[in-house]
Amino acid sequence: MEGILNQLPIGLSIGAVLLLIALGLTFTFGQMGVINMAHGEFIMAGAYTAYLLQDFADRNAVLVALPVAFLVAGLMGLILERTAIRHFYGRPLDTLLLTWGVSLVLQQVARDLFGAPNVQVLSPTWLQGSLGPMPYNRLFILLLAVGSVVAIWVYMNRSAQGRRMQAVMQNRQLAATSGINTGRVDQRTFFIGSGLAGIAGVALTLIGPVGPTLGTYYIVDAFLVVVAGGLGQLRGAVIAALALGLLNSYAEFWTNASLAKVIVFAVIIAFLQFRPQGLFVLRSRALT
Amino acid sequence: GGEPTESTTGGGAAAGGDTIKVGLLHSLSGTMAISEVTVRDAELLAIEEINAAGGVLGKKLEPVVEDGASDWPTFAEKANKLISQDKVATVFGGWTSASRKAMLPVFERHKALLWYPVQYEGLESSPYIFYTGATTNQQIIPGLDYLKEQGKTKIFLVGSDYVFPRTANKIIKAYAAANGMTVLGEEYTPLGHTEYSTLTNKVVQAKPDAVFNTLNGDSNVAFFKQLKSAGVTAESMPVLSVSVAEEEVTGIGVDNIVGHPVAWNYYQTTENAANTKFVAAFKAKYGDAKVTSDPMEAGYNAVYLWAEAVKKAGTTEVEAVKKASGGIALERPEGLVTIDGETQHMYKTARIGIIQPDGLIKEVWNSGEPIKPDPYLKSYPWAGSLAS
Amino acid sequence: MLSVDDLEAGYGRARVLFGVGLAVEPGQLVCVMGRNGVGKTTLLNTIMGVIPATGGTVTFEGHDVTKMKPHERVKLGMGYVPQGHETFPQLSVLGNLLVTLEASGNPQSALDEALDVFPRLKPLLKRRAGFLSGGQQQQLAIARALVTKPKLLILDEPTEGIQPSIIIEIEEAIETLHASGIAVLLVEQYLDLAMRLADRYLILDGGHVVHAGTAADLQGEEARKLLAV
Amino acid sequence: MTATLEKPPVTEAPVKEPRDWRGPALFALVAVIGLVVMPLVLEPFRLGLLAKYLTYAIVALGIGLAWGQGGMLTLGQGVFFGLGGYAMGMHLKLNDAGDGLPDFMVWSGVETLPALWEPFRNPVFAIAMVVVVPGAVAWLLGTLVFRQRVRGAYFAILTQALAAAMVILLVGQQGLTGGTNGLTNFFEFFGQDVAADSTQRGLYFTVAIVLGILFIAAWQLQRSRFGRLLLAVRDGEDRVRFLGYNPATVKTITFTLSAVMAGIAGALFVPVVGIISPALLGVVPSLELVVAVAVGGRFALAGAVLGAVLMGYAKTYFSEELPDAWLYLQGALFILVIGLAPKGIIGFLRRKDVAA
Amino acid sequence: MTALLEVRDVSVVFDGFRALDGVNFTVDHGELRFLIGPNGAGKTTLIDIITGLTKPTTGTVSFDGSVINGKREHQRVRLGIGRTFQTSVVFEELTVLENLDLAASFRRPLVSLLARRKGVTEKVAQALETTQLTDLAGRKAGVLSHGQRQWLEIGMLIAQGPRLLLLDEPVAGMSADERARTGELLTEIAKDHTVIVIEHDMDFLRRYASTVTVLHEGKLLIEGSVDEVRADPRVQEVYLGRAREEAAHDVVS
Ligand SMILES: Nc1ncnc2c1ncn2[C@@H]1O[C@H](COP(=O)(O)OP(=O)(O)OP(=O)(O)O)[C@@H](O)[C@H]1O
Ligand SMILES: Nc1ncnc2c1ncn2[C@@H]1O[C@H](COP(=O)(O)OP(=O)(O)OP(=O)(O)O)[C@@H](O)[C@H]1O
Ligand SMILES: NC(N)=O
Ligand SMILES: [Mg+2]
Ligand SMILES: [Mg+2]
Repeated sequence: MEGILNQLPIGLSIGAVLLLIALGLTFTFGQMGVINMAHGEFIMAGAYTAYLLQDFADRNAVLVALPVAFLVAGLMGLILERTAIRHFYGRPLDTLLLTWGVSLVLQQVARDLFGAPNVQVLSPTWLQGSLGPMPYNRLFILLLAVGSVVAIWVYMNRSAQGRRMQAVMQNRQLAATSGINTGRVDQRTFFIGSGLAGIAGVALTLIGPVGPTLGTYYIVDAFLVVVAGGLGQLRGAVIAALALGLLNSYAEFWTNASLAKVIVFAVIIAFLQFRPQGLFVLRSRALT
Repeated sequence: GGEPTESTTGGGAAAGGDTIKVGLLHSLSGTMAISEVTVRDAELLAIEEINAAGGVLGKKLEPVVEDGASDWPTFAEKANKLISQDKVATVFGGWTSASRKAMLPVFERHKALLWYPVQYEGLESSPYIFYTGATTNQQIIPGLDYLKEQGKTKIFLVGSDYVFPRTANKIIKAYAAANGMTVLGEEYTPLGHTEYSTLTNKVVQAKPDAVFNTLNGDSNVAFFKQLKSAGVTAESMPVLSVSVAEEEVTGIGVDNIVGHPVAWNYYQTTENAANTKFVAAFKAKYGDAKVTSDPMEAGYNAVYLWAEAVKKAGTTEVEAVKKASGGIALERPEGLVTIDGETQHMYKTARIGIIQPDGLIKEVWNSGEPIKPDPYLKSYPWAGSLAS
Repeated sequence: MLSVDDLEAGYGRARVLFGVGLAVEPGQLVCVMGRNGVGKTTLLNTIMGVIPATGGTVTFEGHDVTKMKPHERVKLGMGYVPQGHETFPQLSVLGNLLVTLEASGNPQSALDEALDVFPRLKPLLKRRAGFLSGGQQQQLAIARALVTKPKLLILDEPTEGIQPSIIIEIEEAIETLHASGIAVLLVEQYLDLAMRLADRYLILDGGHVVHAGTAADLQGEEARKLLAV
Repeated sequence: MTATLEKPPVTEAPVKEPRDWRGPALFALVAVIGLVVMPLVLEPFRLGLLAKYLTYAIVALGIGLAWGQGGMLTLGQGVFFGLGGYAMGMHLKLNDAGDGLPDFMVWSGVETLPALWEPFRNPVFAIAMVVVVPGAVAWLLGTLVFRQRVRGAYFAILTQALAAAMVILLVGQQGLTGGTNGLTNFFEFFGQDVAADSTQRGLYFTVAIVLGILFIAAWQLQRSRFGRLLLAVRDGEDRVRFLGYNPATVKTITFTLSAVMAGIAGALFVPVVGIISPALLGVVPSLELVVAVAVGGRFALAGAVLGAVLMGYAKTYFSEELPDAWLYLQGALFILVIGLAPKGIIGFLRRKDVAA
Repeated sequence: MTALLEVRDVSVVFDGFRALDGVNFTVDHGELRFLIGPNGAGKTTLIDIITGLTKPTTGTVSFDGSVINGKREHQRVRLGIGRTFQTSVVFEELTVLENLDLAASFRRPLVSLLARRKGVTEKVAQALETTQLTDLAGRKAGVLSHGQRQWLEIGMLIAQGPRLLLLDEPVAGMSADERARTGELLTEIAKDHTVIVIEHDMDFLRRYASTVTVLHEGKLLIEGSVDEVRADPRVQEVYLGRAREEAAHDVVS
C-alpha cells in the first residue's frame, strides 16, 4: 500500500523530468516547426556546463550552472540557427535530418573534449535528504519545471516578443511585410528553446549519467511529450508530461520497466486515435 | 612465420613484412564506448610494451583498430573485415555478450581467433575464442558466497535487460535455492534506462538485506544516484555490483556508491609488482587522472597471453597457437593467470572489494588461489539444470 | 515618393516582370490593373521585397530599397496588404493587430483608428483570426496595415470577397487616407472603383506596362480593350 | 438526368509524347554494373558489403515511396525490416536446430519450442510471413492512424516511438526472440552453406535482382495515376477528399507497400549479414535510412537507392579509415548534403542538368 | 419529385459561437441558386456542412432524398456533390492537366489507377478548354496566379462531373471579362445541373441570378428573385449599404 502511494509523487517527479526536457521543444518544435534532434545534445551541453563549473562553485555548481547553461546551450542553438536551420524554415522534416547530423557531431565533440566515460557532478549537500518519498533533488526539479513553465507562459502569452514569435511561425511572409524582423525573432526563439534544454541538462545531473550520449536517452521521450500535448501547446505539454509520468510510474510498478515503456507508447498511439493532433489542438479552417 | 598465407581463412600467418597485424575491435562510439574505449587503450598499451621489448617472433605488432559502434551486426562486419581484408593474426575485442555472440560465427567460420576480455555469463566455449574475463564461477558465485557469509540472505536482483544479467540471475536463483537464500524480487530495465525512482521504490518496499546488481553502463549512474536520494546507504542495504569498476565509479559519483561492494578479479589497488608497473605505465601513457579496471586489465592480459602462445608455438598460425596456449601461466596485475587449454578460459582469482571515498576499490576478500574456470558450472550440483 | 525603374523579377527561371517602371508621387493614388496572371501581385511583392528583384531598382523616399528586407521597408513607411486575406491564423484578431502595432512602435491610438475604419472587427477582437470568414479576414488584413500608419499603402485586391456595403466603406476609407496625404498603390479588378479612386493608373500585360495614364484616360477605347471590358 | 458532365470517361486518345530513353538507359547501365562488373571486380567480403547496402536500398525505396512521394515520414521503417528479418531468421534457426532447440533458447532456459515458432519450420510459411507480417502491421497501424488524420510530425514521432517500443519488446522476450543478441550463428540457407562464397555470391545476385524488380514496380507506380494521387495526398490531403478519394486508403496502401519492401529487405539481410538483432530496427538505424534517402534525393526513387548505397559505403569507408572520428565525417556529410542540396544528390544533379 | 438538396434545421456552434442557426434551405433539381449575405453570415459554413467539412451541431442534410449526415467528404463527392473553395487549393506539384485528370478519375476503380495516364480524356480536354488553361496544361499548378488557380478549381469541378456544384465566390479577383465568362459558364452548366454560387458581386448577380437566398448572422433572411432581394430594406441595411453610385448604376441599366 505504501508502495502504491509512493508511486504518486514518483509519477509527478517523472513527469517533471519529462516536462523539463520537453519544454525547449515547445519553442523549437512547437513554435518554429524545427524537429531539432540535437536538442538532446543541448541538454548534454547543459550537464557538462555544471560539470565544468564545479571547479569554481564546487558543490553549488548546479545552482550556478542554471543561468550559465541557459546561455551556453542557447548560444549553441543560436549558432545552429544562424548557420543552418534558417535555410530550412517551413521544412520541418529536413531540419530533422540536418540536426541529426549535428547531434552526431556534438556527441563526438563531447567524447573528444571530456572523454567517453561519464563524468561526476556532485549534487549540493542541501539537496540531500527527502520530504517523505520525494527526494529533495526531485523536488528541486519539480520546482524548476514549474518555474520554467510560468516563465514561458508569461513570455508566450503576455509579451510582445512572444506574440511576434507566434506571428512569424504562423505566417512568415506576412510577418515580414507587417514589419517584423523575422530573422531576429527566429534567433531569439531558437535561443530560448535551446537554452531551456541547457537548464534541463543541469537538472538531469542530479539524477542521471553525465556523458556524451546523455541526450540520446531523453530525446524520444521529449518529442512524445510534445506530440501528445499538441504542438506548441504549453498546457498540453504540461498535462501530457504529468500524465505520462504517472502512467509510467504505475505501469512500471505493476509490471516492469520494459513493459511500462511499451505500455506508454501503446497508450499514446491509442490516445492519438481520439485526439490525432494531441491534447490541445490549434485548429484552423485552412485545408492542408 | 613470415610466409604470406595462401588461404584467406587461415588468419594465422598474417605476418607478411616486418609486422604482425592484430585487430582491436571495440565500440568507440555509441552507448558502449564509455566502457570499451579504455579497454582498447589498455590493449594498445600492451602492444606498445611488447613492441618495445622486441615484438613477437622478431616482428613488431601492428594494431588495426575498428569501431564496433555498440552495434552487434557491425561487430560481425568489422570482425569479418579484420580477418578477410586485413588478415590480422588475431583479434582482441568485444565487451557485451551480444557483441561476442555476433562475432562468434565469424571467427568459427574463418577459423580465426578472438580474445574476449570481459566477465560474462558462461555457458559458452567456442574453440575460436579465448575468454580472459571471469566466467560465472569466478565472479558471481564468489560474490554470492560473500553475501551469504555476511548474513545477507534476502536479496533483490536488478539487471539490464539482456543476456548476461538474465543468465546471471538464473544462476543466482539456483544458487539461492540451494543455499538457503531468498530472492525477493527480480527487475530488468532496458540498456540505457535512466529513470530508477519506481524501481527504487520497489526495492525499498521489498526490504531485502542486499541487492545483486547486474546493470550495465550508464544505467548504473542513474540507479546509484537515485538510490542514494531515496535514502539507501551501503550500511542499510549493500548493493553488490559485477559491472561497476573503478572507471564507472567516477561517473556515478563516489558519494553515491561509497561503501558498496563489487566482485571482480582485479582492482587498481591489487598489490603486486606486475600491477604497480601496469598502473604506472597506463597513467604515464593516458594521464594521471585515469584509473585502471578489471576489463582493461583483462584486455591488457589478453595481448600478453596471445603473444606468449605465439612465442611458444613459434608461429601465429591459429591451430598452433591454440595448441600451444594450454597451460601458459603468467604473473599478471591480477596475480597468476593460467590458460585452461580445455575451455580456453583462464584460471583467475576472485576478489570482493569495497568502494572507497577516493573512488578506488579496496579488496576485502579473495579466493586465495586462482579458481579453475567452469563455464558450464559442471562442478556445482545445484546448477545441474542450467547447463542443459 | 515611390519610384520603380526597369524592374525585373520572377520565380526561379521563369521571368514574370520585364522592365516595369512606375512612380507614385506623395499623396497620389495609383492603380495597377490587368488580367489574371499578368504579374500584378508579383510586382507588389517585388516592391515589398518578398521576391528579390533580378534587375532594376525600387526607390522609396530617396532610399534605394531594392536590396532591403521587407520589414525594413515597412519601417520606412511602406504598408502592405497582400492578396488573399492573409492573417496570423492562431492569433486573435486583437493579437493580429497588436503584433503589428508593436512592431511599428506606434501608439495605441493607431490601433483604435484602424478599428474605427472597420467597426465590424470590434466584436470579433477575441476570436482567432483563422476562424473568421473570408471577408472578415480581409477587413482584418487591411486594418493591420493601417495600424503601421504607412506613408505609402500598397493594397492587392483589397475588396476581394467583401460584401458590397463594406466595399463602399473601404473605398471611403481609402479616399480618406488619400485625402490625408497618404500615397496609395492599389491593384483592383473593378474598373468603376478604380476609376473613382485613382489619380493615375497603369495596365500590365505579360509582365510589361502596356498602358499608363490618368483616370480620365481609362474611359478610352484602348484601355478598355486592354482590360477586355 | 444525364448531363454532359456526367458521361463516363471516354477513350483516352493517345497523345504522342516523345519518349525519354535516358531513364531506362541509365537503369540498364546500372544493372550491368551491378550484375556483371561488381561481382567480377569485388572480392567476396566487399561483395557481401555491397549486398548489404543493396538490402538497405530496398528499404530506402520504400521510404522514398512513402515519404518522398506520399509525404509520410516514417522513422520506424526498421520495425518492418526487423519483422521480415526475424521471420527469415526464425526459419534458418529452426532449420539449423533440426529436432533440437535453437541455441539461444537453450541458454535462456526454454524447454519446448514456443508455439509461435513451430510454423516457421516450413520455408513457404516463413517466406510468406516475410511479406505478410510487416504488411499486416503497417496496414493495421496505417488504418488506425491515417483514418484519424494523424500526419506530418505526429506520424513521424509516432513511428519513431513504435521503433523504440518494438526494440524494448524484442529485447524483453529473450526466450522467444534471442533478446539483445538477436538471432545469429546460422549455418544453412536453403540447403547451402550460408557462409560459402558461392552462396554469398548467389545471395548478392538475388538481392540485386529483387531490388531491380521492386525498383521498376515502384517506378511504374510513381508514374501511374495512383502516383499522381499520392503526390496530391502529400501536398493537400484534405483537398483530395473533395476530389472523391479517401486519402487514408491511399496512404495505407502506400505505407503497407513500403513496409513490405522493408520486410523483404530484412529477410535478405539475414543470410547476407548473418544476424538480425533488435539494434537493427531501433530508432537510430531507422533514422539513418531516412537520412540516406534524403541525401540521395527523396523526390526521386533513384535518389533513395543511390543514397542508401552511398551512405552505406560512406559509413563503412569512414569507419574503416577513421575509427575514432568517423562520426564527425558522417555527421558532416549529412549536414553538407542536406544543407547544400536540399533535394539531395539527385536533385542537385538534375538542377545542373537543366541549367546546362 | 423531391428536391435535390434539403438542409433541415441546421445549426453549427463553434466554441459557443453560433455560426448557423436553424437554417432550412432547399434547392431543386436543375436550379441555379445564388447565396449571398454579409461577411461572416455563414455562407461558407453552410457549404462546409453540405460537403462534410464541418459537422452540424443539429439538423440534417439530405441529398437526392437520403440523409447524408454521417457521410465523409469523399463519400459525398461520390454521391455527386462537388465544390470549390473560397481560397483556392490546388495541387502545386502536379501539372494543371494532372490536377484536372485526378478530378476526373475518382470513379475509376483503384486498381485501374495503377496504369499510367495516356493522353487526355474528353472530360479533361473539355475542362481545359472551358477554363482556357490549355496553354498552361503542362505547367505545375504551383506557378499559377491567384485568378488562374480559381479557374483551375472551376475546371476541376467540371472535370469531376458532379450533380450538385457548389462554388464559393468563383469570380472574386477575376477581371471583368473573366467574370463574364464565368457567368456564361454557370448559365450553361445550370441547364442540366444544380448549382449553388456564393457571390458578393452584385453586378454579376443581377446579370446571372434568378433565385437568391440571403443569409444573415447564421439565419435565413430572405429568399427570392434578385430584384426582390435587392429591394428588401433589411438586405440593404445589413449587406448592400447605400452605394453612392447606386442611382447612377440603375440609370445605366
Ligand atoms: N510561385 C510562383 N512560381 C512560379 N510562377 C509564378 C508563381 N507565382 C506566380 N507565377 C506566375 O507569374 C505570373 C504572374 O503572377 P501574379 O500572381 O503576379 O499575377 P496577378 O497579375 O497578380 O494575377 P491575379 O489577378 O490572378 O492575382 C503568372 O503567370 C503565374 O503563373
Ligand atoms: N471553425 C470555426 N471556428 C470558429 N468560428 C468559425 C469557424 N468557422 C466559421 N466560423 C465563424 O462562423 C461565421 C461564419 O463564417 P463563414 O465563413 O461561413 O462566413 P461567410 O458567410 O462565408 O463569410 P464571407 O462572405 O466573409 O466569406 C464567421 O463569423 C466565422 O468567424
Ligand atoms: N559480458 C557482459 N558483461 O555483457
Ligand atoms: Mg494577384
Ligand atoms: Mg465565405
